[in-house]
Amino acid sequence: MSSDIFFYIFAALTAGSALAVVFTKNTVAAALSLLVSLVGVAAIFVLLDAFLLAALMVFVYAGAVVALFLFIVMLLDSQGGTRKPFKKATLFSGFVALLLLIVGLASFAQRGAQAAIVHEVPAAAVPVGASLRAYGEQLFTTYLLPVQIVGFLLLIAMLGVIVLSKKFEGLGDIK
Amino acid sequence: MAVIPVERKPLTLAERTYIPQIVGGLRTTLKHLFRKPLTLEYPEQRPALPVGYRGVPTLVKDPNGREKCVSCQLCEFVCPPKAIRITPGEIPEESTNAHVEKAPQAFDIDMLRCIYCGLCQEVCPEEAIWLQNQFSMSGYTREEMVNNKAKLYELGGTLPDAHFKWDKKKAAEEHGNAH
Amino acid sequence: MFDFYFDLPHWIRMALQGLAVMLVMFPIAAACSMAERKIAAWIQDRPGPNRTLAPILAWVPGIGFLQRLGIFQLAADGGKFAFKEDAIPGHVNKFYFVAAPIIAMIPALTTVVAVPFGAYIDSAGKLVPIVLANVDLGILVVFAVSSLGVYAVILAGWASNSKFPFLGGIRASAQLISYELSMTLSVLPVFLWTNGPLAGEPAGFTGSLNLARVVEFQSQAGFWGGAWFIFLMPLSAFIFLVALFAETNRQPFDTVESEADLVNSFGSEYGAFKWSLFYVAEYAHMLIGSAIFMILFFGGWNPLPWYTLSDLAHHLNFAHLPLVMGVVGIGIFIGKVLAMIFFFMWVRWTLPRFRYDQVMAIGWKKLLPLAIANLVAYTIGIALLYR
Amino acid sequence: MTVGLNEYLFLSALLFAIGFFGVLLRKNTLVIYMCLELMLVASTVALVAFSHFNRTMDGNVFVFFILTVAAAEVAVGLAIIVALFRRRQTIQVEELNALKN
Repeated sequence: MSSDIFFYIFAALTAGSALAVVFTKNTVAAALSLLVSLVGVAAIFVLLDAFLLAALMVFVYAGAVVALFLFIVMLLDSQGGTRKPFKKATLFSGFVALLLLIVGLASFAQRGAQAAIVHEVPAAAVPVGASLRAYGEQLFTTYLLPVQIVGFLLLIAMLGVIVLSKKFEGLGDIK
Repeated sequence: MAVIPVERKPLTLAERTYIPQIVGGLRTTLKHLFRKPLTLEYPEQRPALPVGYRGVPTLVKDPNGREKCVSCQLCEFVCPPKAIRITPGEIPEESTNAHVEKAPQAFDIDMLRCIYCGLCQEVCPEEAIWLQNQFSMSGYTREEMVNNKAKLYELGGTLPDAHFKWDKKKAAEEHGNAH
Repeated sequence: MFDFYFDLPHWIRMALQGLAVMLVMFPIAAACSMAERKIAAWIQDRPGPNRTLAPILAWVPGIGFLQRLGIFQLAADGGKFAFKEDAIPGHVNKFYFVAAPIIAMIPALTTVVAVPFGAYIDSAGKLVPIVLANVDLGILVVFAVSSLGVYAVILAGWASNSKFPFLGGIRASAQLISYELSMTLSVLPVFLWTNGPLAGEPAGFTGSLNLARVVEFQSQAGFWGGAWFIFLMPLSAFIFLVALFAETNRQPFDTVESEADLVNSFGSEYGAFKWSLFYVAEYAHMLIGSAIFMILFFGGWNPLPWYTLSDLAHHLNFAHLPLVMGVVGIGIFIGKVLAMIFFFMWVRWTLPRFRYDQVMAIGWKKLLPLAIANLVAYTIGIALLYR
Repeated sequence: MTVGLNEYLFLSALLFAIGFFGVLLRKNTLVIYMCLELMLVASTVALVAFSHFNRTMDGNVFVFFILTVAAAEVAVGLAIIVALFRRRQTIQVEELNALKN
């Protein structure tokens, strides 16, 4: 199947650039790797028939969020700097996390071999997530309360950002 | 002097949106779009030079074909960028103009230095150096841009002379009607 | 006649279509840069570039007219850009410096896939839009992909490793994000309208942001059906237009590459071919933006309001010839887009540039509230209308 | 072998783990933020995959909320980082240790 090949290509792209985010020294390069990773995720969404989410992913994340990151990186001009060696606690916890990760992924693989996770659901004529109306109906019926809460959250976030970025007069002595 | 404070009129709503002004500006530029170009397409079309135009400095001869310069070197002295270099020379005895005594042996104007100020023309007692209509000098080398005497006379040509000063002087000498 | 074409595998046909669109886009974008110079000249009462001529063509009668129009200047410019030494300054970050112009071209040329540019009537009597990918998401794809265009400017500014390009990059990132909001909000009423309950939808219709559908919606019968959206929602069109100027970095919003205070900003370290790629990308953005504007508010490929392409085809009796109709539709559409490009240039030589703080103030304090108010008003209006 | 839910979940887990290690190992606040974003995105992959293979809309709709929350979080977080930088002239986490003693 051709879409399988596409999945592996985009999965490799996504994971590879995600690794680059973690391991690159340059902050701008990290932000750009994040961008590539997000575009890869959008491609994965397309493979999953979630076209709207893919477009939103590119629009919101790749178009705005990463641009904001780059904006801040350039504003603060934080180029790498010296790197201190990790502490023992960090290394230990990292090792534990790696172990957990290996165990988790191994269990995934094992369960997958048993193929017991997915109950076969009959395929719909139109794949789920492809129609816009479905999103609208869900958002404004079942999920109306979360929509309103999220709207409120956005408003609060906006106010918070305005307050945070405002320079207050007369607070200079508070350190 | 009395200071008259001028009350600045507050902008109307229409003015604050800028839209009527922008539309007006667009109308103006659209009018210009269809107007005939004002450009002078230079190599084919030449500008009409006004009288008294100060172009490249040149040396002129009088209508009798005598060179007017007597190499007094005033122009060389006055030239602000020191563009003029004159080598004075004697006029040979057998010449009809021997009584003028001196004439330039060499007369170089470095056009890379000349600033077209016209002081040389101003100062010349003989009206021998003129800034004329020529305005475009070009060359491939620095040497080419130095006008020597022959080039200067070629550029200058002959100008009408009202006085014929040296002819009168000779005549006066010969007929004993000295001042 | 064209059977051999339809016998080709699907992906080859797709590739050919994409290539064809690009081969049209690229020269038009390049020709726009020439047109810009000519129009600038004409507005300033001068003839503009009018000397260039290939010597071997000099004997062709009537070539003088083309020469005066500066047609050959285009070839000369292109040749110069292609063969000029492509210097990379020593202080730049080479990888990103080279990547930036390429990244500029990608969104500029990718957005074309979702833009329909014509229509024809097939043998079943159905109007079929001509588009590379007739996706449901239409406008969202265009917005999403074109929002990636900002990275070219940011990267170019950052990789150039000098002050003015850097400032330009920062300005670009802020400006483009600011105006994207108003732009997106301004087109929502159009799609509310086309997806309204009375939109004459077929059964099982699930709502769509398709651009071809917007054009079809504007070519219905009747007074309201045939009206272009510029008449129905002029404020939306105005907000979209202003945001479009800001998004494409055109005067009066070209604070990003203002030569007076930023020395052409991100372009200042670039030369030759890479610089020309930025320019072509800018014009490609303008072309796409104008195309979207024409589709949303000026009836796409319909020649006149209340007079659709099908009407024209029936009157002139070529409705049964899909090829002719397609060409006529594309011709009308490209003509409209070029008229819009002319408007861009006309405005450029009329208005002075806004200061950067003015750009930000207009974007956030004027345009965004206006767009929100517009959206709310139309939402309420459409809800009342269709209740 | 066809790609099924497992592969998508594996990708999701991998992305999440990479983001997690980034948060753990990096010292630059901005990069830590990017890794947080990676973790959020990893969760969206899992949600969309579940939604696709179970043929329900819920996972897809939930991604909406994640996107919104992520956008709000980035705005506030970056504003905090900028404010922090203004006050302390650094965004390295080991230097931001005012609460240590």
